[in-house]
Amino acid sequence: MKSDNPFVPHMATLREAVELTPDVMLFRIDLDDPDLKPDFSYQPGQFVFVSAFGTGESPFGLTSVSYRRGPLEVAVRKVGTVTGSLHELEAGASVGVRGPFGNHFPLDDFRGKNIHIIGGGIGFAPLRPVILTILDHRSDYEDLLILNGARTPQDLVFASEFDTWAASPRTRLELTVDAGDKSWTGRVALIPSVVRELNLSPQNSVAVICGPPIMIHFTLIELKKLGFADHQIVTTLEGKMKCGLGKCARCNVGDKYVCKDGPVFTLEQISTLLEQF
Amino acid sequence: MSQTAQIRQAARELLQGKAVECVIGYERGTDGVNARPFFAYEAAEADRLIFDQTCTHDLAKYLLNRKGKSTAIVVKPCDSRAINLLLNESQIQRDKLHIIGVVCPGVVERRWGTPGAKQLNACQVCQQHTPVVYDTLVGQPVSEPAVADPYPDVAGMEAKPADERRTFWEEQFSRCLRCYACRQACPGCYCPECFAERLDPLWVGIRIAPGENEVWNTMRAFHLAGRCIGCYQCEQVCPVNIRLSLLNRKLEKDVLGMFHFQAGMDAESPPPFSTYQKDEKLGIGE
Amino acid sequence: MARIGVFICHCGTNIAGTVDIGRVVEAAGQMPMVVHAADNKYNCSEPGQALIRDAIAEHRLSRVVIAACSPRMHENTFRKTVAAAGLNPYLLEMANLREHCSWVHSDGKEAATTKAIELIRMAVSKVARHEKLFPKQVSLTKRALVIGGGISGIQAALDIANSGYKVVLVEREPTIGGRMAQLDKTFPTLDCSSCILTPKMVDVAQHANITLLTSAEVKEVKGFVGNFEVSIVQKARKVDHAKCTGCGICWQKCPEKAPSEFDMGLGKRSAIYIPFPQAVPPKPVIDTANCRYHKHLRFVEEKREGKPPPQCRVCEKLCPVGAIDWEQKDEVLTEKFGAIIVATGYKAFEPAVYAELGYGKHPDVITGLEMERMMSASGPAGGDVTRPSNGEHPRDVVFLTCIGSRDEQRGRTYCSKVCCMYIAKHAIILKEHYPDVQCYVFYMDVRAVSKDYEEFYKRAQESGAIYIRGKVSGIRQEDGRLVVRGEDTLLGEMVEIPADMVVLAVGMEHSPGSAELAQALKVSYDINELFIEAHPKLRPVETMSDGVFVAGACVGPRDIPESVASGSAAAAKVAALFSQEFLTTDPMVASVDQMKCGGCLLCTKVCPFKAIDTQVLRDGRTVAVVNESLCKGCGLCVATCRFGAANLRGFTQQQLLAEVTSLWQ
Amino acid sequence: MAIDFEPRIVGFLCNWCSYAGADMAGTARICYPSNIRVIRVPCSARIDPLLVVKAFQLGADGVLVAGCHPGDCHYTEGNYYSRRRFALLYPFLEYLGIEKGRLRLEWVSASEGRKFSHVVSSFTEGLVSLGPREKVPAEGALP
Amino acid sequence: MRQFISKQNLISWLRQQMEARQLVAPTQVDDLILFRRIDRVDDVILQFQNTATSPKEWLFPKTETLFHVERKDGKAELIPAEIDGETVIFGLRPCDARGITMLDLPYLADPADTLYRQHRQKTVLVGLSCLTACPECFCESMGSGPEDTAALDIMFTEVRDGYLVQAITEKGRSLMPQALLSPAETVKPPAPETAPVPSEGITAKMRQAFDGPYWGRVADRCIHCNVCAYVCPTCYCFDVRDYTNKGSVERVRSWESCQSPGFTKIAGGHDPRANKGARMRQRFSHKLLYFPEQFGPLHCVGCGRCVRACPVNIDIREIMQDVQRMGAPK
Repeated sequence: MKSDNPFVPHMATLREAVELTPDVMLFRIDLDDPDLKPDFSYQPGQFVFVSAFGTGESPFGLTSVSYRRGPLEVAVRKVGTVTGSLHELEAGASVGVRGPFGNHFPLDDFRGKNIHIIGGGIGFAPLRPVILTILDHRSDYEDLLILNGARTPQDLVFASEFDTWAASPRTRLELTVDAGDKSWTGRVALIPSVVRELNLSPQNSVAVICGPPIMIHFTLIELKKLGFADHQIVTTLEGKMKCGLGKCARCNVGDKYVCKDGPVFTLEQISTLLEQF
Repeated sequence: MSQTAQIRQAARELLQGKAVECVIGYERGTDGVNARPFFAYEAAEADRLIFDQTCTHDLAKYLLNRKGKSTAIVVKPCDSRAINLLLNESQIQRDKLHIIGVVCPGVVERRWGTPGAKQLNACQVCQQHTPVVYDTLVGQPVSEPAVADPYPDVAGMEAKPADERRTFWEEQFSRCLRCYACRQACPGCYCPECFAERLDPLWVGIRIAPGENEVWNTMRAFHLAGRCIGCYQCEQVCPVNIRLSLLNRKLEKDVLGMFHFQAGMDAESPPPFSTYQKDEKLGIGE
Repeated sequence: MARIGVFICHCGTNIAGTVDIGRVVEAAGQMPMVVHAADNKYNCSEPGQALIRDAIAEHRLSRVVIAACSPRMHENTFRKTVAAAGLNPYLLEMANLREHCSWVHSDGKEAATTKAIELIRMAVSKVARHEKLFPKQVSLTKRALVIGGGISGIQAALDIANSGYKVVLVEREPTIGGRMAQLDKTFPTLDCSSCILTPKMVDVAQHANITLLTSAEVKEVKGFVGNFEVSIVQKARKVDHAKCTGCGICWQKCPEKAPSEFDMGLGKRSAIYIPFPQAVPPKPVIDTANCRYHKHLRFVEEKREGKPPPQCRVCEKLCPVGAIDWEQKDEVLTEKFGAIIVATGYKAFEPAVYAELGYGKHPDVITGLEMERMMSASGPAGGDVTRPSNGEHPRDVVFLTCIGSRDEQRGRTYCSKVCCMYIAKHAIILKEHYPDVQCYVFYMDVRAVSKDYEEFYKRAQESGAIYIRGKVSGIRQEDGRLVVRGEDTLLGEMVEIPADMVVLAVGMEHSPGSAELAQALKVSYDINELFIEAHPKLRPVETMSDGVFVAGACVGPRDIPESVASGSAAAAKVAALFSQEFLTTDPMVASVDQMKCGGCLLCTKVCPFKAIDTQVLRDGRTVAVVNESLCKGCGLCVATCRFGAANLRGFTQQQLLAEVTSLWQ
Repeated sequence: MAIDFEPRIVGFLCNWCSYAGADMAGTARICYPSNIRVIRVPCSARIDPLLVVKAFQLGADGVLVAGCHPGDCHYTEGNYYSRRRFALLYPFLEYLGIEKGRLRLEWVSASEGRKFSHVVSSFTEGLVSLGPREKVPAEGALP
Repeated sequence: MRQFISKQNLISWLRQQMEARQLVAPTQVDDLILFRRIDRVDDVILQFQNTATSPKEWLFPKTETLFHVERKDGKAELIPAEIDGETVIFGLRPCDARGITMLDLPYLADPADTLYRQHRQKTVLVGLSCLTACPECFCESMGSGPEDTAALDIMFTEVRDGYLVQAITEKGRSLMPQALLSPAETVKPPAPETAPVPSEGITAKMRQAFDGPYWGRVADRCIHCNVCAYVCPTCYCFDVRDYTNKGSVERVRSWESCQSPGFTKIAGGHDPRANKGARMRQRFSHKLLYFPEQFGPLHCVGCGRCVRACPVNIDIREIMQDVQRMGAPK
């Protein structure tokens, strides 16, 4: 049934649930309404609310890109009741989708620049559409650096795509973990120190960061030291959300709503916010 | 010297001597009639402190926000029991605390803008007019009156037939907005996550409706069994006047009757659910 | 992703005869998350189990409900079944369709079927919230600590050592041997106590697996079963036992004498001494309270007026190996143990509270233990029983029983068990030694309940001892003798018996410091400061604190055979514990969510197993933390925890709530 | 009162005594009414009063809590604590209008199959005569 | 044109309304006066200052189903909730009616909150102007006043033996049968004056006062009881979760308050606004800064309920005075 009630989600079906890490699942979701699909376009950085009926709904950044016309993809880490219920679902299950909401990464502004993608843990997931967009339109952008970090090697998301990314032209993939294991031969370091070590150049560059608050905090410090200006740093803010419409007055940081004005902000914008999170 | 003057003097000395960072007491509120809580951080602020029969708040609740910080606090006898409760439950440190105990003749129901005329129900049957724990005592200890029936309200409710009681509580609980003001005001409510807000297990559903409200109110009271110190804060803050004291006092009465225990009279006695007597007769399972 | 399989057992006709299995299978198949529901003639049979294993594979089941008999019957069977199919064994739940349904509702097929479906629904709801659980393996130190070197501790230490494990035996006195070493003869066989005890003491000293620490006490106990860390205070002896050869010159030449504790003050010993000739280790200690040199040192130190006493130091001068070490201090040793046996024994009741009996006032009123020392051939009197007042042999000896026992007012409520028998022994031996002695025994009841005890008591009577049933109301001195006044309740009249000696059959009491030790060990003790065993009948040498065992009279009055038996029993328990490579802990135990813990610490107070400790987090909060090795999974902490921080694996709040909720779905 | 009223009883039974006692009733084929739904817990001390309150909210007509006899607790003292907890909850629920007779605490040992059956029978009878609980509507109309 | 209705006719009119639709009006509940559904006209209270809680719950219920989830053949289907039946709310004080315009701003802004819109469309708002001012009221400083007719369909003003009637909207006029009315002969009584509060320029001042120790000091005594938000006619925060009962699932929205301890805590435990002062500031910033910047008016109508209800006397009037006095930050 169609409804103009903005709280009533679109019905959708879970096509596939793929285990990305021991506690992160990638859900591929098809909207049920065939008429809706052509209009359902979205940009990297936007998010949707996904409903697990019986528990509730939570917002998740989309990890797919709209122009590929595939199913909607979200990466869900099991942290609470909604994510717990979603993890219990089997392919074929009914879910609800509301959205897309929020602003997006300013990919137009990224054209012709070197892009540094820095993501930690599940925070790397919403950066994937940025990577895909750049790789699919490779000539529009200069060098691409992808830095993906996690607590352990098992916690690195999208590991199956690393080879493809690393083999792409003018693309460098760096992986790091907080704690390695027997099979891990790569870096064991925290993301901020990797940023320092890689000595990223601010020249004609933007840095796109997403991850846990503490990681963002220290990575920003390193980037500033390397000479990145506030407008060259793009990140996302997280806030508890209930509506996605700027109505429930919950996700605001000062006078800005994360759900409407965000979640993507440049550091320049963040520094003008009234509240500091 | 009036109680207000004594409190001011004690507070001034404590703040001047840097014995404490802060004195929690009462000052006059914006209606010019009622008291409101006041945190004095400097000796100069001591003169804002007051004490009179409008000082209804149980300030002990604020100590939960000042863990580890040296604090002086003005307490009435019932509030002093809250301090013992919190000490017993390892929530606060006695050595960080300077307790200014006030001998209390009873306080009045809070009414905005006009001096309250009616003493709180609890005060009418109060048997503790001198604080049970203090460092500075303000006022002269009084001999405690013998109260023949400290629980007339509870007895009245008990005497009603079951269906009448049920109807009464159904109506009361149906009013509940689940704003949780009762919890927020209670010195004994300090769970890091209240069971009512827990999502897993989900004890109380999101609907603000009688069935869910009943679970909330029943278990809120039961979690205070043997712990409620009778400060009446819950009932006073309830925006829809639910008779929460009738719940708490029923449990208080039964705890006293069954286990001979009153919460907060000292900081050491084991609370009723943390001890037992092997051969006690409790009228159940016998 | 929960893919639940439900297997409904016919149990022949046991279930199928009453419950409509077809309907149950159909209903189960409709339940949420159930992807497979099937019935089985006998789930527990090997073919039945094979069907379950196959279905788990075929339907990729992630959780299993077995609807069959009581889980008390077959839960373990089916855990193994699902484990064999590659599932975590704890992802199983049973619905009890037999004991709780078909067998008790055979009169109503319809109702039984409805109930069976609901029981399965509850199990399905619960199993959906099961989590994988893993028993933990904890390494263990295969080394035992025995506290107390009496006969019980000696026996335990020897048995453990003989099983091939290392033992440390801690005794607070300078020698092991305990109370038994003080006894003359033992009832009912009358063999000489030290003759049977001292060889065992020597065995202890010589056993390669036993480390003996005398003059030592347990101070602090940390850790838990398999991994205790115990601090032991080795008290300063002022004699270097590594050098000392036990030649005896020092204690023979020491000029200062003091009452001998071992002889109950009846004899004297020197200030540097061994408690008795057969002491183990046979090396002396200096009693600094009485040592002349120490008196001198104290005099100087306290800057007292007058002339200081002489610095004797005779022992030091005479010691051929230079073993005297005035600088020796108390030392704390911290050692790791896997198990602890408490065998701290008893002390004799102090009879002074019975003022009417005049103990301490009339020299000829003595205790049973004093009589033992008097009778002992190696005792201060060489076995010659004489009246302390005048050194003459007594003619009339009166024994009073139940001194300190069976007396709620002034003594202990319990019967001390051994007094009746040692009095009989005294009476028999006295009569043998001194045929003209007349023994009288005032008694309440004669309790002679072990093998050969009744006969032994008869023998005492036959030897001429006169048993008078009744209590004594007073003893007075008259013409250099004692007159014992009491009531003969059988005759119903007052009697007065003139006596040369009165022996008080004092009972047994906890040894001093029992409560402190119990607290350190986290073992419960009763109002009499006696240790409480885990179960009085079925687990008599275990305690509620895992890895801590009890032997001998620290649990309650015991005679020598019982003490020896319990020592061996405790040793067997330790050996069984040590025979494992690892300790495997049951995963169905409690846990505390530190984020939710408000730190009221009530759980730490109520836990019957003292399995909850506290921990200070980095943010400064103090929270409860469960020691999984000690937790027994009762769940008391869960109901106690208002915060909802404590939970019990296998019976979580979520699981139980799901069961309740499923009834109204 | 409707004759065919079938009360719904939630029974929390401790594993070591009362659950075993219920098993014993089964083994001995002692019939009792089928109204009880048993939830196994390790010890009566495990039972959070919240579970009982929740059962009543959902619509239980009666709740039975059964454990080892005092002194017989498998965990030595759990049931002493549950006795206190339920001794207090019992009059409190009555005060809230949940009649006496809807919550029962019983001590049933592993050998007392007959007692268990008797407890369930008499409890069920008592609930039948009390009739269905007038449930607090979960939905709740607006005031 | 003002008309007159006798008290008797007003009662009959209320009875007609009660029979035709749901009538909500102030009524006595124990010692409180609350807006409740009226089953007996006699229960309607005509003489009162104002109700303990605001009438917003009749348009923005404290708990409301957004949609039901029906399961068919393993597939879920959503049945959106609809508001059926009309309601008349009688006895709204002008400030509370003004409060409804505050709810309108976020909820009717595109995309409109459908349920709220339905409530709004199916509800007739009947006001009762104030003849005396509550001591804690400051409506006139907040753009309302004793005779403010914002959001109202009909306004009654009590005079001798009856009421002056002012049908403001078409909806109101259609509901007011002329037969019950007569021309007004009595003059309108003078409106009471309310105590002034310095609201002028408060938004700019709030921005200046944002940082600094002030909010922490005020928050010291705040117990985060949420009562202010629950009695407020303009607060509109809510929580949304699914509610399962006896197997049926629905998505439910219930009131919540920005002062509640877990309001901004996200799954995983992080709470960006865990600080008491920041939480306190959020309430007043929303009322006096964010809302006016987003929608225009201050988010307060000066009804004074929070002033009266706050157990620790956190008084928005005092806060506005303090903020006005505060200089620009360093």
